[in-house]
Amino acid sequence: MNQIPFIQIALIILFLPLAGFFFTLLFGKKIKQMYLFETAIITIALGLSIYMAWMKLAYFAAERVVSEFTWIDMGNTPGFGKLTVELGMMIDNVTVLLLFVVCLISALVHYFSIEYMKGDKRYNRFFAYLGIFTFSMLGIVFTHNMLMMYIFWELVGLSSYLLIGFWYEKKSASDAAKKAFIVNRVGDVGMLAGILIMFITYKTFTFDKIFLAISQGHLPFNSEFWLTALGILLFCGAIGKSAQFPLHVWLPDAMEGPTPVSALIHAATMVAAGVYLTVRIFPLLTGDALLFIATVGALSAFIPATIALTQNDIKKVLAYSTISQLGYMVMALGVGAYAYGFFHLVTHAFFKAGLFLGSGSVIHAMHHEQDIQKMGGLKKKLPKTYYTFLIFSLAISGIPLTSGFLSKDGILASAYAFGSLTGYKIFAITGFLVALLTAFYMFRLLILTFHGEPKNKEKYDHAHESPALMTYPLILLAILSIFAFYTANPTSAEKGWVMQTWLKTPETVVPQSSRYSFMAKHEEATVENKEAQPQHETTVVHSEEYMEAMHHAHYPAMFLSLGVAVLGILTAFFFYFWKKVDTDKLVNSIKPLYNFSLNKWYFDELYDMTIVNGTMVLSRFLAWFDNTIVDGIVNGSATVTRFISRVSGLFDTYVVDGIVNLTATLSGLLGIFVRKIQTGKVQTYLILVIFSLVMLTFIYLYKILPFGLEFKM
Amino acid sequence: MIYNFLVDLIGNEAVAAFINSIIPLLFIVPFALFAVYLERKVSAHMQDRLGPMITGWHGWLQTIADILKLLQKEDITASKTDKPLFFIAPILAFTGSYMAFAAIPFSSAYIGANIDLGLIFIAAVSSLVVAALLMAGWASNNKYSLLGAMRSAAQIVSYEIPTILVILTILVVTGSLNLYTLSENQTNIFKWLIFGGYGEGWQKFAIIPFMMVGMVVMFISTLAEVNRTPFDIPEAESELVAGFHTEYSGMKFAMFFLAEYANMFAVSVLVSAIFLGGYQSPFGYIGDVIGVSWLIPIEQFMWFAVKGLFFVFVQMWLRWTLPRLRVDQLMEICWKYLIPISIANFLIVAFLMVLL
Amino acid sequence: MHQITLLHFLFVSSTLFCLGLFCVVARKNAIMVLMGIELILNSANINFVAFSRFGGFGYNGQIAALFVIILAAAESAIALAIVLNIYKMFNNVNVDEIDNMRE
Amino acid sequence: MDMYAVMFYFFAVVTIASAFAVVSTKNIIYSAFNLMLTFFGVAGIYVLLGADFIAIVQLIVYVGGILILLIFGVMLTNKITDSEIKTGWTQVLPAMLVVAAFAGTLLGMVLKSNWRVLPQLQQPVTGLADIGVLLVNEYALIFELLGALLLIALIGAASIARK
Repeated sequence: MNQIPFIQIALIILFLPLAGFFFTLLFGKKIKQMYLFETAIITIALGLSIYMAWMKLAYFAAERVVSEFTWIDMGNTPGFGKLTVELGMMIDNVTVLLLFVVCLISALVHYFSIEYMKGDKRYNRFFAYLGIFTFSMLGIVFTHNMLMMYIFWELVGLSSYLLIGFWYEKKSASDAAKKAFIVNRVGDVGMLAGILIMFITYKTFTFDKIFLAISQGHLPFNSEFWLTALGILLFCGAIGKSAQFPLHVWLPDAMEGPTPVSALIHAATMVAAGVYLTVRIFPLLTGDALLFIATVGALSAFIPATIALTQNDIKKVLAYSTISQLGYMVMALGVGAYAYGFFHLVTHAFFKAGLFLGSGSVIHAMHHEQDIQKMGGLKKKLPKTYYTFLIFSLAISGIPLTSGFLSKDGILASAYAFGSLTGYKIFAITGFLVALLTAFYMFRLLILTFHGEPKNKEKYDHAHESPALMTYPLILLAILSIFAFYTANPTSAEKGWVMQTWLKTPETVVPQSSRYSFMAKHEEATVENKEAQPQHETTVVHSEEYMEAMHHAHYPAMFLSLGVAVLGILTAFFFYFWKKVDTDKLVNSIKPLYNFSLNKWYFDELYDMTIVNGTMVLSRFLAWFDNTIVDGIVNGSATVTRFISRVSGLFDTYVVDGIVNLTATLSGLLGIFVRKIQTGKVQTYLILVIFSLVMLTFIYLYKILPFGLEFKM
Repeated sequence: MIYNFLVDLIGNEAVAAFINSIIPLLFIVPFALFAVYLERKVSAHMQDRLGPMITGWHGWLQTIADILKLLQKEDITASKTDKPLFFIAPILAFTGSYMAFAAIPFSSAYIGANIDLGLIFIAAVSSLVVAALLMAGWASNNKYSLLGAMRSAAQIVSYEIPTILVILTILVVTGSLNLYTLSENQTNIFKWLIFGGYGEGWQKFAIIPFMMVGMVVMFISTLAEVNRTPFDIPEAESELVAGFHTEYSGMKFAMFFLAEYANMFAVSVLVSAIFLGGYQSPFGYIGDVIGVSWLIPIEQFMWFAVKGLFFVFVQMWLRWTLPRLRVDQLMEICWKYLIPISIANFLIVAFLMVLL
Repeated sequence: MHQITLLHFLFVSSTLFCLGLFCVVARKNAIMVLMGIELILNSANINFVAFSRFGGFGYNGQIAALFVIILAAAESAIALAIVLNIYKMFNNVNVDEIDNMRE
Repeated sequence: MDMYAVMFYFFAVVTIASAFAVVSTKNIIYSAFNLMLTFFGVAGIYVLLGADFIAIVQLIVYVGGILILLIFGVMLTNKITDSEIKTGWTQVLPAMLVVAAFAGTLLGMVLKSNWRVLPQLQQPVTGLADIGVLLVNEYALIFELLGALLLIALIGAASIARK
């Protein structure tokens, strides 16, 4: 394990983008070509990450590398105990997979942006921001403790704020940036509370130590309820960052940022942070917490999918589909399908980044037109974009031979199995429903954009295929969306190398009573063993019955998901390609439902009404309270005070002032003498200083003091 | 050592030391006479003329005649000068120049005072000259003299920095500041410091280019310290009449004159003693070959004089070749070129000494 | 009387110190004040070196003296710059006439 | 009286006499040149104390640097030609009294103190290498700080004088 310096390489990868950020920001104004420097740096990081991922996955797949040091050592702190804060890095399979994804997509986005952002007045600064974003994301990826996770978490928030509001002259962009920032804060409050509970309970931030403590039965406030609460609170951060159900409203608005940013942040990496966090804390989640997570995931998968049906902005559709897919991942984690959840994160990152970059290519070709109703027929003009877009759409719909099929099918099968084991069938039903909707709206988007007659003749005539720097990333991502990268069997990922060797569900550490029933039960011996080797990744975590259920679920789930995907695609063709049904008429017949979806379930309005208005009402009430009651008390006391002060004023004038004036007169008389010494000449003062020095020396030497004082040493 | 010989001869250390300290003077005075003659001849030949030809064969008696004239001249002191300082200044100037000879080995048999800190001793006593020049300039009560003196002081103080930096470089290489040790060790041409010194191994070869840079820097800055062209702004005739010695005449002027030539020779032999082996012969000694050991110190003295005179000649050569610099250019050369170069040189040499 | 002891050096340095002090306190010209300070520093240095030699402190006293010399150089550079500024402002450098701080 | 004592008395007399001249002359330029003599005397005393290096540094820094600076200062702050640079005293009487008291105290302390003196003094040697080793080991921090201080003083002096 030691022959390859993983940690050193990791540190280099981590700090390269930061260096890129600083240099690009510093010299960006003077040197116009600074963006090439930043791009080169990302390319180097990508190369190193590929090397590291290959070494780790191919040769050391079963091991973990951890490096840590004590950052703050306060020793024994009263009322707390030993207070030390460790920082460190951890490299395991999950880390290197996500590392590879982040670096690759970041690099591709850099290349893409070179063309896409050309001519922008803050061209270099854009690249600098991409650099700091990559840095903070990599920090999240490498961390082995909750503190660093939180630091980089906020850094990610900051850089996404900078990037979403990159065109801050546009009011909508700066508003969207603020919205994203504030909504994220809401989630982070929960996360911070979770971290604090964690720290006061376990006196450490490090995951491994916490897991070890929990497995030994050390619970927060000695109650399983608080363990569940801890999991849910930590998950709140993920809700914010991954745009899960109640806090998903920021992500569609964040589409105001430049399209490459949407691809990087809002498809592949930043939103992945939430899922990644859930993956990291997975062992400490209790059954109830997992159920909560699954519910949130299912809601976030379903609601945006229905909204996406009616949206007309190409990027908004993709944004809602992102939320929906993230809901899938979270739901997968919630139903205990750890590996499939993370696997979907990886595959989704590739095809969703591809979709966003493809939409960027379309927008670029159409001169910043984003309304799909005004497009059409672009297939001829943008062949490369079209075919890659088609592959991505097939992948996201879950058609066999694509990566999306593998992961999605896995998730659906897990949900199915979960339903059959526990009775919560609602997750499986939601999953299939969302798969149907996904296939429908993705092909609606594809058909409206690329097929049919051009709606806007003028823009259509000017459209042209994007330059190579923009299309090659698309082609690369399309290749990565093929099943062959993940498994040799196109129907199931179960036996592929990703699932078989790379992704192992970690053993849950929570007490028996609060686990899912199908999570494997361990004897005490295993716990002892774990204590001896806390860094060892365990292999078997699911019970036999779960394995069996998964096996039974495999074929039904596969055919069902294929069926709903094909159904969705056919419906889309039926509606928009062959135009068998007049969509306008259909819309009119279900007007309320349509409006409900078009207006995004009125979430923004709801939040406006409840939270924003509530805040306003509360503040108005507080203002009233302030004006009448607090001020009343103050005024009343003022009146009383005025009376007292009049009395004391009389006392002051005659008694106190008399004494003061006497003192002043005496001081004045004294001052007449002392003033003689204050000549303003340095030398006079110096003479006095020497004189005092001589006096002091005499006192010291002969031990004599005036006024009968005694000399003590 | 002549000193030991004198102690044996006289039997009194104090008297021996006094005589010992007089010896360089016996060399400097004739040298000054010869140098004046040389300067005239060199300048004349560089300007394609003959120079003094009448007094003696090819005018060789000209300088002696000049000296006689200087001695006979009335010693004018202007009425508003500051008499005591006016009188002390030339003596101080000559003292400063002459003190430098104390640490310079003339041959293996003679060195005024074999002090360990010889090199920085020379740097230290040359600051005396600055005080003397300021004194002369101020005491003359003449605007031109004072300006010349102040310029000169600024110049000498500035150019002392690169000199000391080069001296530090030498200290790093040889580990000694004793000029006698330094000369004694550079026994043949390959052990001269400019060819890497008397060390061993790769170090010796690696430092050769830096030693050459050091020598050039040192020569230039010492040239500036003795106010020779192209650095003779303090006495620029076209601007300041004759600088600090405008008001001087007769014997006092001769004193300044002597000090200047002594200084010229001192810096020349300093450079040669550091970098070119001092009194050592580049090849070997006839005394060794024929087995006459008392011949060796005399031969060494010859080499010493030859090397010194060579540098004096180079100084004259430069004087009649290069134009005078402006004040700002002068300071620029020192602060923007010589000091950075010598610092870099020092650091590189130090690194080489540590690394190789 | 034939042996020069520590006290001899201390007398020299004390005398120098007192002369310097008088110069600082009683001379009008600011530059004279600076000269007085240099005298004081020199006397302190003599003490350092003398104690180092007679008290057997090795080279530590000499190093202290070295530091004092360096400090003196920095101090006089700054002080002279200030004196030049004072000259520009008041057109003289007599410390007894510069008493703007009086008010 | 051996040679050492003679040298000591010579340097002591030079030092004190010239220092007295510094304090008592009216002409600042004379004071400055007398100060040079004082510095030489002190350097001689250093040599007698076996501190050759300090003596030479004294010459380089004081005579070559500080003194020149002082003379420049005099020349730049007075009208120099055709007028005598004279300066007087102020508050001589109190100053004399105080300094006399101080001198008395100092004398008392010097005589009263029980100085620790080594019975056998080592032979004075140059020890430049030892000083260097001490400077970069035990006194490394002070050494570096002084370097920084000199740089700051250089910049500060330049910027103050320039205004």
